[in-house]
Amino acid sequence: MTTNLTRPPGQRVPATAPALEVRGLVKHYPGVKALDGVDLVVRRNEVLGLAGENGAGKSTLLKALVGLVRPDAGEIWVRGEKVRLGSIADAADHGIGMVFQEQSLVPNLTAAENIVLGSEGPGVRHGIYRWNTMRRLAQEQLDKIGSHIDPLARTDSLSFADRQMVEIAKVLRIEERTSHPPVIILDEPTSVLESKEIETLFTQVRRLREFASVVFVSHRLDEVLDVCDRVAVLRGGRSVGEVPAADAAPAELHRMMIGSTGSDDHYHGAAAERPDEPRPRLVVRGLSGRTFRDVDLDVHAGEIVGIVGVHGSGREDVCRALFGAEPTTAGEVVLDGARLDLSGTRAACAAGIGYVPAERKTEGMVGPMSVADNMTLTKQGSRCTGPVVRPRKQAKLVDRWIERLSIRTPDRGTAIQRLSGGNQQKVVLARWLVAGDVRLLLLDHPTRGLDVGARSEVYRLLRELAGQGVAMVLLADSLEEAIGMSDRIVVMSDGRATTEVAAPADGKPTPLDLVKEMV
Amino acid sequence: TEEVGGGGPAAAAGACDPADITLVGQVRNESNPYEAAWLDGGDTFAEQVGLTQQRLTYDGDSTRQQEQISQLLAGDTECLVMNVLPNGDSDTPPIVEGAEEAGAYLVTQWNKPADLNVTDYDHWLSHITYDGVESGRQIGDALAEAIGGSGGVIALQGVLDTGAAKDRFAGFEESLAANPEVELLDDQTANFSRAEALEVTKTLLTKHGEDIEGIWAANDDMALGALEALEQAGRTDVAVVGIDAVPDALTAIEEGTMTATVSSDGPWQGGIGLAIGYCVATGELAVEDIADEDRAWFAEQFLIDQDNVADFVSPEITESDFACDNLFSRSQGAMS
Amino acid sequence: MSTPAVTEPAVAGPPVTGRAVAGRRLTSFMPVIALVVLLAALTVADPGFLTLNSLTAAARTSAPLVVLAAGATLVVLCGGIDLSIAALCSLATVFFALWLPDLGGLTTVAVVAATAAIGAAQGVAHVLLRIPSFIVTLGGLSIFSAIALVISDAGPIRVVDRDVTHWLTLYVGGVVPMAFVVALLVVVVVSLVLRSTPLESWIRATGYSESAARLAGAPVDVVKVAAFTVSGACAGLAAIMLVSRNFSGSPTMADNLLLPAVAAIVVGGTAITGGHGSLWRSLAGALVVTLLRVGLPIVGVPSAYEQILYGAIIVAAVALTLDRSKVQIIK
Amino acid sequence: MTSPADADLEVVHARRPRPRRGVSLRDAGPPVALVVVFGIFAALSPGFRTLSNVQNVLDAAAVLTVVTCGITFVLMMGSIDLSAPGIMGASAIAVALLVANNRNDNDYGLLGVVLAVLLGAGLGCLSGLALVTLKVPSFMTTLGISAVGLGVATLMFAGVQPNVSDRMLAGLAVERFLGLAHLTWIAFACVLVGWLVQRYSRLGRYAFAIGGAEEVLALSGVRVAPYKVAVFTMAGAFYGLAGVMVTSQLGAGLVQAGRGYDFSAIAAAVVGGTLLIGGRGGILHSAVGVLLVTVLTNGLVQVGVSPYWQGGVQGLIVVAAVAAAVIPQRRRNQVTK
Ligand SMILES: Nc1ncnc2c1ncn2[C@@H]1O[C@H](COP(=O)(O)OP(=O)(O)OP(=O)(O)O)[C@@H](O)[C@H]1O
Ligand SMILES: Nc1ncnc2c1ncn2[C@@H]1O[C@H](COP(=O)(O)OP(=O)(O)OP(=O)(O)O)[C@@H](O)[C@H]1O
Ligand SMILES: [Mg+2]
Ligand SMILES: [Mg+2]
Repeated sequence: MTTNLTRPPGQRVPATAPALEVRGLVKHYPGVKALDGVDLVVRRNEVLGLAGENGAGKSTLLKALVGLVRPDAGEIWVRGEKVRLGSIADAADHGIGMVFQEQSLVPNLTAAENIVLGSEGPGVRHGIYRWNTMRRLAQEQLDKIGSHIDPLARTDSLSFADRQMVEIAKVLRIEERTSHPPVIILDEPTSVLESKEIETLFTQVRRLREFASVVFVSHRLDEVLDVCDRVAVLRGGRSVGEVPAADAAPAELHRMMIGSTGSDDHYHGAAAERPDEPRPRLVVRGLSGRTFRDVDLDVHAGEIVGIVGVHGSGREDVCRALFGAEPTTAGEVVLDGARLDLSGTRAACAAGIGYVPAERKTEGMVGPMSVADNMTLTKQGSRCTGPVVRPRKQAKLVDRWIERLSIRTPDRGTAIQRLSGGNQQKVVLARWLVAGDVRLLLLDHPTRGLDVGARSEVYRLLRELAGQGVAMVLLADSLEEAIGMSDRIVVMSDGRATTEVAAPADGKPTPLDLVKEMV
Repeated sequence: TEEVGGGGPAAAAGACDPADITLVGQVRNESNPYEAAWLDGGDTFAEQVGLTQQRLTYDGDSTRQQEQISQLLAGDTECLVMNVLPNGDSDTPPIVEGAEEAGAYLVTQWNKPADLNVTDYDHWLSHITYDGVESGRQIGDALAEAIGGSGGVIALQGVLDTGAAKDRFAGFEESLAANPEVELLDDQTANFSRAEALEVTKTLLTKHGEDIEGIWAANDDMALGALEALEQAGRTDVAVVGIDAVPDALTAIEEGTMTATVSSDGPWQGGIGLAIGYCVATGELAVEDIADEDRAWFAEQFLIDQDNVADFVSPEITESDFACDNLFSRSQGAMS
Repeated sequence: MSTPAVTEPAVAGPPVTGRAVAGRRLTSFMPVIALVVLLAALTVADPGFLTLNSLTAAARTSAPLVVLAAGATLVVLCGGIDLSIAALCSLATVFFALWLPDLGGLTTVAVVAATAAIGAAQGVAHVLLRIPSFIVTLGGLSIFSAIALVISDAGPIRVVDRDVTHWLTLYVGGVVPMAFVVALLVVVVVSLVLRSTPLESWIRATGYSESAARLAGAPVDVVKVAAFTVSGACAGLAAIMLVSRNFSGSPTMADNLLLPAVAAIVVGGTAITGGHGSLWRSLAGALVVTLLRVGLPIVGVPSAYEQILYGAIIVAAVALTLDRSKVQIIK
Repeated sequence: MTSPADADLEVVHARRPRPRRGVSLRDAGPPVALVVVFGIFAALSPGFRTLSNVQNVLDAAAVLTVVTCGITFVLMMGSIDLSAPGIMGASAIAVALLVANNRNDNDYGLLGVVLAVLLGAGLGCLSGLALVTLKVPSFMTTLGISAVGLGVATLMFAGVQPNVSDRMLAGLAVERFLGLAHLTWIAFACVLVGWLVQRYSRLGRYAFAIGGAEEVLALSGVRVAPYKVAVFTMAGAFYGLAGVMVTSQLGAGLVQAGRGYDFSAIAAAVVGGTLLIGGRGGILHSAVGVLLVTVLTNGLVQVGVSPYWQGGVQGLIVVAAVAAAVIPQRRRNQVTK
């Protein structure tokens, strides 16, 4: 598949005006000033990184750029022209398209339909679908990003990462829709992708730069510096500066983001001292289910065991099975010497198991409910305020964790869906900690979407928990994270646990070692 | 807690100024010809005495009927006259007690539990009905005759939970006993509904096929539905009987597609109930003066077949029917 | 390697002020406003309508509907629907009439217990078999109707002994019907229990996002069964109110209350998709629906126009009461 | 600090579960249930397995099929539609008054039918408009429209039954082609049209998508409201047609022409596998559901189940059928509403 990388010269607008300019954008939400006079310039043919801690206002700013959020004040200029963006369609007509932080595909449509949705072009004539054309259009987009999925597969039958690729393929259609050089906005597109797919994406981003502008958001600062030409930093809804990517270091960016120094370091020293226990806390023998077979796993109290594997390795399902949320066909699980009932989530909760799901939006949180309610939704959570809720005690408890995890929320009564993604994740994590009696934590991508600071915070928290003897199974966001956080790493492939690699603080394996085992 | 006071004076000899009287007619709905004609009859009477009738409908919903009545009785009840078609037998007692307590004049028609005696009440003036057993038997006999005294028939029952449906079917069973050659092949309920009767009849026609020579329906609506099913099945040899003498049934009898029906005179029913109440409320008639056998009575009904159908095609209301001294002229005797 | 010195959270967020509290308050009072507006409109149409007697009668009339709607609200809050309430209520009137001669004063308790058990059975079927509540309760509807028809021999059963239900026909302070007081009690007690236990957040979580609730370890199944149980019990209680009013039990007595009860829930502003809503909203909704059912014909609206008005007004009422900030997608 | 890109030197290809495409096993439940129920009745009752009874079942399913065609699109969007009784009543009376009849001198023939269907479409459009402009849930707007339709029908009815004397309209129910009434062929045509709309038109696919994730459509720049209104309008047109069909069958316009069709149609659609939360199912699913329900009604009469019990047995079998269809696809943490 070849695509013309350059536009016909006639369509080029005089190169004086920037592709996109934002002046003094302000957006208030009840209790928060999400944007507080942001200025931003997106030049032509550049990849602009946007960095900022959770809740800094990145998503809000980007949503304003595609007409989803109506700013209270401020101006948006597109190619030297002041515009008013009332809707996504408006923005698309101006050549601005966006991949959202939370996935936004229609699950029961085919990938092809999702890709062309809203701009079907020749795929629909007079309201009638032309499936072949539509398939071809979608295939073109998928080819661009080198994805091999079947365009006519139903979206909900695709893996999370494949769906992300579909989203990217979809936003690339903006090329077809507008005659101007487009502006493509990617809000944390990589948080669920694997390195291979990230590399493909970056190739595309670089290709896009030839004729378009790209705004790229990620909490992986190394990544941002890698792909971007320039990085703008937001803090508390304000622009606090920008740096050329070429000569910046992650630490410097981090300092700009939070106003002090820190580092994006996964290697968190030696595991905390933990009581020597001869018997593992969790013993899994021969666990089999739909997507995994004969899995054996031991986790000691205070130990963090990482499971790594590619898509389809079945590691997510093992986690879910341990939590009773996925049926098993054979096998035995013993927690602290007692056989575990895997028939449902209640039994798992009662046994002291906690689970942080990967799909936060649909499985992790109850959007319209308050932060406090979300935090105390578990049996544990309710137990510590008693069979009769004691609102004061609940409030104190919740406030303590809001402070401890520095969750940015106007108050504990705010609906969790109003929080930024990272802060939502912290609430979900806090849910299992409020009661203080969790024995085993199953963490499926617990730092997805967290900023550097928050991530370090979570790492420290996990370490601390390990020190208190909590056993943990970690499906990490990246190999580095898995290596840095785990005491031991289990490699899964094709539904089987194939190898185990020790990862003591003083002898961490390299990512390469693991990749070799994974193939 | 205490009981709410209310209710009028115990004596029911009215002394209302005719102009103060409120006339209320309540039926299930205005979307069926029989009941619409009933309310029109009520209007005719009201006009006759220079008043208007308040038309209430409850859409065949017992609860709603009770709710309307209790709301009505919460208003001014001193000179309230109600001519009510209770939805089912069990709906009558609360209406009666409500009216008695509030001192409103009440006439009910069709449905009443057998053991509820009108004579026990002062404000429940009269209960009028047609003898369902009798009509069920009459059309049963007519059906037997139409099929030549022997053959298979099917029955379409009404809403199972109503006295009318049960009585009519009981009458049909009597008729079957008297005509041993007539065999009841099947009985199903079609809930007095034309559309349901159509479906049920279609199914029964395929089930029993040529064995069916006659269809007994507990009302004309169902009979008309059955006729439609027969037409769709291309059958012209089946005799159909119903009850109520709705205009379409009379037309069908005239045309010869239907065999017989039994009259019940909607417009008269709509007027007579109000008339009785009016006469008592104005004092022209005292409750004590109504004979016991006129407190709960069967109104006159006729078997209508091709021979006499012409007489019934346009029912006429005669003013004299509603005169205070002529109210009970159509009585066929007290309810047994 | 060293643990980085994690810095303090950058900005603690400015102190929160000026929330749109007033607006939020107003939307939560909308059901009451709708009720008052409707009452005013009826009074304008017929000045005789707004009398103490009339209001008392309306309150008495509304009691069974309030109870039915209150129970079903719990199921709706869980994201399901209970279509069996009316049929179950009819069945309960038959139970009551049949059992009264033998059980006497205990009948009330027995009937409520029986309907609660039946409700629970439906809940268990829904939860265990994973059949949508719509289907379970639609099946329940027809099964209960059939049972009621069979055990009552398809006819009403008179209740001669009125002592047992007499208390429901009394008036508190001479004006407030006892049945209505009981209905209020149901609403208040259930609301209080919900509010003071984790049940409320479990129910809401189940309604908003069942999978998230389950993965958070909330007892989703137990909560659902409980909701169906309460709904069943409420149907039983409503049945007793109907019997006290009609002096009989009948296999079809309450059947026509299904749509009004669900309408009451929706008119109150409870989201039919689950999660958002409350019992007192349903109380207000039931009163609105009752006023429409009895008020329109009584103030003299002809029956054809009555239906048209009824249709228009319930739509308008929901337009007023639904808090759209809580329910983003209106299906 | 290593970048993820450096870490991943090797290309990692995993075997992925094959994405689903086309017909899946989970759709098999209702058809299997239909076959089983049919088989049982055929075994129990000789009358049931006759050709004429099969014709009868198909004829009896005609009206419900058309209503269900309409409701399916609404359910696919995740909305609900209770307006069938009102719309059918209004169109039934309207058509009876527009074609040759005993009440007036109209004789518009086919045009009358078209006008009645348009009346249905108009009422359906109203409920859609109320949904998108007033933001009132469809449950309520359609319940309201149903009441409005009944009111309009009662007004037109005016106390006197309109009887149809139009040959064409009356003939639809009586005349047969290949053993089936013309109405049944109309129902087939509706299913076909519905299926084409569902599969090949933007309206149909968007209705499906709205049920799947309405907010995403909005995020993709699609204006959802017009499609919603269009779906309700189309549903209204189907109900209007169904009202005409009932009138043709009964030979008279009845206000109650549509009584009970709302719940029967929803039940049929759901039994066929359409989810009330939207985004699943379709016309063919619903057609299977309609057949299942109709076979049940017919079969229970054929095998002679007491009329008291029929409703109950039917309810039980519907629940059992759905349960049987659901069991193979039961998943942990599955959401059942
Ligand atoms: N719809 C909303 N209602 C109320 N507050 C909101 C809403 N959307 C965002 N906010 C608030 O605005 C602030 C900025 O949120 P935003 O989503 O833009 O952050 P972000 O920079 O994208 O963070 P993250 O990296 O975690 O995604 C947060 O404090 C958030 O709570
Ligand atoms: N004409 C067509 N050509 C190619 N693909 C099509 C065509 N029509 C539909 N599809 C796609 O093929 C698949 C089957 O379509 P359908 O709408 O029947 O889904 P389904 O599998 O039945 O879904 P569900 O199980 O939810 O009912 C879908 O993914 C659909 O998008
Ligand atoms: Mg964000
Ligand atoms: Mg399908």
